Amino acid sequence: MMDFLLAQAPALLLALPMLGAFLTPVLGRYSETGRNAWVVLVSFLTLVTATALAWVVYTTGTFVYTFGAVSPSLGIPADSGGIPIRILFAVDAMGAFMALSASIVGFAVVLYSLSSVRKLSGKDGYYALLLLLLVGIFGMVCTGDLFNLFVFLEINSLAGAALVAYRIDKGVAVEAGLKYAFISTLGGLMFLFAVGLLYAQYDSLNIAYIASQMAFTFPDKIALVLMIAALALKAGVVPMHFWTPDAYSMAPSSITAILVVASQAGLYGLFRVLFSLYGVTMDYVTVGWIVIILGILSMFIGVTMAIPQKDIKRLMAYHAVSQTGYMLLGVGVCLAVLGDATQMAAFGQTAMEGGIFHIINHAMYKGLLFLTAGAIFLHTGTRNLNKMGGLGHSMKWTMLFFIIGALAIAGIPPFSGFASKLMIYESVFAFSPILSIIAMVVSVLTLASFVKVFHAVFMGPKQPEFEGKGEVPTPMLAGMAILAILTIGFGIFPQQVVDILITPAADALINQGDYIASVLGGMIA
Amino acid sequence: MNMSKIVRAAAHLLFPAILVYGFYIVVHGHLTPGGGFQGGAVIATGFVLLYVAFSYQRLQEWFRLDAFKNAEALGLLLFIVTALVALGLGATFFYNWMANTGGLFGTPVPFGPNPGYLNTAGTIPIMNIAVGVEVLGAMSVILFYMLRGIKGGDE
Amino acid sequence: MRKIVSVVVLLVLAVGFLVSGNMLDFGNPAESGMDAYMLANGQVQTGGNNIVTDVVFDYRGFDTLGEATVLFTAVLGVGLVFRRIRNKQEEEYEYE
Amino acid sequence: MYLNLPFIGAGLLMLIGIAIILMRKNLVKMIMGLSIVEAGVNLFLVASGYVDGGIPPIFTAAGDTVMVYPTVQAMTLTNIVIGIATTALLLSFVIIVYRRYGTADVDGMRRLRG
Repeated sequence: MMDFLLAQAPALLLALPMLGAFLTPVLGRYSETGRNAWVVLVSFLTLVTATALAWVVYTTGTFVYTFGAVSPSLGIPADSGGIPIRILFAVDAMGAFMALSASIVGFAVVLYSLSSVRKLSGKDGYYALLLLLLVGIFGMVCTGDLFNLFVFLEINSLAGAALVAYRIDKGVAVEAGLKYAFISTLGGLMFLFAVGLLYAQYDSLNIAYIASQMAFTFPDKIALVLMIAALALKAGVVPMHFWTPDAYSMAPSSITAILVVASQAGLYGLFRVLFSLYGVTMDYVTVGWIVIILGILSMFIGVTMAIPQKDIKRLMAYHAVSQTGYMLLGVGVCLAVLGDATQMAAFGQTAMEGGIFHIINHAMYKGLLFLTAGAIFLHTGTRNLNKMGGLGHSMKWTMLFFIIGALAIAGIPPFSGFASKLMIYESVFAFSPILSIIAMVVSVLTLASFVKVFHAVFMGPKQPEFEGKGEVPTPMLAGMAILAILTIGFGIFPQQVVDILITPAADALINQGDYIASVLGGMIA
Repeated sequence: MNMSKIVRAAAHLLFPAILVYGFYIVVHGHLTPGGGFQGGAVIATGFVLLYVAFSYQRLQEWFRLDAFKNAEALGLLLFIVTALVALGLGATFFYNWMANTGGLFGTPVPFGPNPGYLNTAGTIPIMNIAVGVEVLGAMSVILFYMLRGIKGGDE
Repeated sequence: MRKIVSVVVLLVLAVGFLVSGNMLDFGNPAESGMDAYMLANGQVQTGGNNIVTDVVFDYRGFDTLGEATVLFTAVLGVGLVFRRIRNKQEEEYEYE
Repeated sequence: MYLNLPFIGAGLLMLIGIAIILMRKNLVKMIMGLSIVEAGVNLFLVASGYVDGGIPPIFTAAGDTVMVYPTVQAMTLTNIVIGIATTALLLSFVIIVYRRYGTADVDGMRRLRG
């Protein structure tokens, strides 16, 4: 049984949540608790499969899984002359790393929403769409096929939009869902046009094969620009970040936590296109600088828009945009020096590792912050900072989790945010000092705005109208506890986490040759 | 406003024809142009025809919404189970474990033009039927929900 | 102001789409062997005469499962948006 | 002998669709624009797989001649179904927004600050 799970891990990683999502509405019609138990079971099994997949990938290198072949590794049929025919998953260290973080946050969100959604209607649809959102993220993260990436991008957008529009009674959430679905679909269509351009030139949809044949003609440049635009839009990078504040603030808080991971899957898609599909064949210096500029813009505009916000979740949404800027900065610096071995060894590698480490850190502490915001919303019924106060007396645990999240996002030493930000500061400083200084200023502004939020929400006298309700129920605390423990754990042992998880992931992205060799079985045409 | 007698009689006559034509497209998906999605969409137009010819209330009397939801869930489950069976047999997800095995839908097909025999193409006809039922259910559920949304139904 | 931005965006996209579209050669697409392999072996391996259905359900069957999931997501979304809220208790929270 | 007209046509369709999205204020018209962009992408996909003088790749009672590429048609089929799904979801949102705000105009419902 165990080796069956390990041999078929990528297929099970997708099939389990899909099967769970298809059965949830059917079970929901008969018994409420049966459906809840089913969803928790499915999300736990997905977590187990994701860890098994990560274990296999980290021990034996890239896992190539072909759908429909007689045996998983038969990516290239013998008589096809070195051309991948079927869809194949090329799960390397980076993909497994993202799948692992997505499944952890997914499991925490399922536990959290057991009680945060209990009194609301339409729970069948809610849980099925949550599982489908997970399917979208896993698909985008593991696939080695461009059209497959588009299909899972669509599942991601539709499931996310439907969940953002969950609270239909006020109409504002539906408008946010409409804006999110509209922009994501337009981005998806542009991505598909780029895939069409690449298909017309190379007659293949496999990332590794196209990368081995890439001649970077003019249509390829257009395809690159369109892909960067579509995937940056999905990740909420500044010029196209209009949907992020609305979608994150109007969605139920448990959904916002998983939406952060969904937009990071978009960011992962961007890195996969930049490093594995194009890599050194494009002039990586200019593209690297474009990514750096996008990162700086995201950082700066995200924080400056966050300071004046009154709504706690909209403030955190803008911080999510600014934190995405950090990841882009780290990876952009590495991209800018991709071909230059000496600079890469000096700071490119650490910049990349800092950027990737920041992805999982951000998923953890931003998810934690949104879950605490949800707990506060459940307790007070409002998200307006001016109407809250003195919650510290009655919500001890939520206050503790909020402190952990706020200090982590501001990059205070004992927490995970500091570890990845330090790596980014060091390497970016060696690249060009001004960028690093901007990054530090933004980090200080982040701390300032979160101190303001902490003061507005938890300090001050006990408010009379929040008298009755005590602490939030235990499943919500369990969800938050999972993320808090990981945030602290990654903060205390950063070096071990970097060596085990992050360095192989960074290597997997950086050397494109290994990726192509592992998929095409060394037969580079 | 409701349609005249002629339109309703025509609808009564046309609906079975649409059903037969739709299932023809679904079942012959691997032989002639068409397949699960196209056939399912054709059958869904049959329900739209009934809605146009008769009123929304009459449509609700004839078909329960749950029936379409069950059809959709059944189609999807048949589709993913057919693919998962390949995992059980030791091959990979979506392996065509029924092709060229001589059993149901298993007759091997030589290369080149042939008049097209129904009993071929392994799991493809099963998946065609599964997707046909799923698309039929999905389109009708969307139709029912949007009609309920527009008409304010019994909110 | 909004008009100028949209005209500029349209012009940039026009150059991108039309010039890159025109550089491709309609009628003889690239020849990497993937499609030729499917045309040659589609019937023998999968047994179906209609190669497009072979591709849709066997060679790239996983895409079709993803796509059926997209349709299922849309149905769930529509069902969620048009559900009837039974208990009024959900209503009394406040959006600033 | 077609001088790349299908690709030019697909590009123009996409431009018209995006122009409608940028210029129009009414939500339903914007969703129509999105469908036009989707039609343009579909035309581009199908056209990119065409082989001169090729027939549809179906061997039932077919001659032994050149055949068109099948993969692209599978992609177009998938994109059409995804188009149905997104359009259905977007229109459902517009119905709810129209019922709550009484208008389907983008400016009329600027309650969500940018």
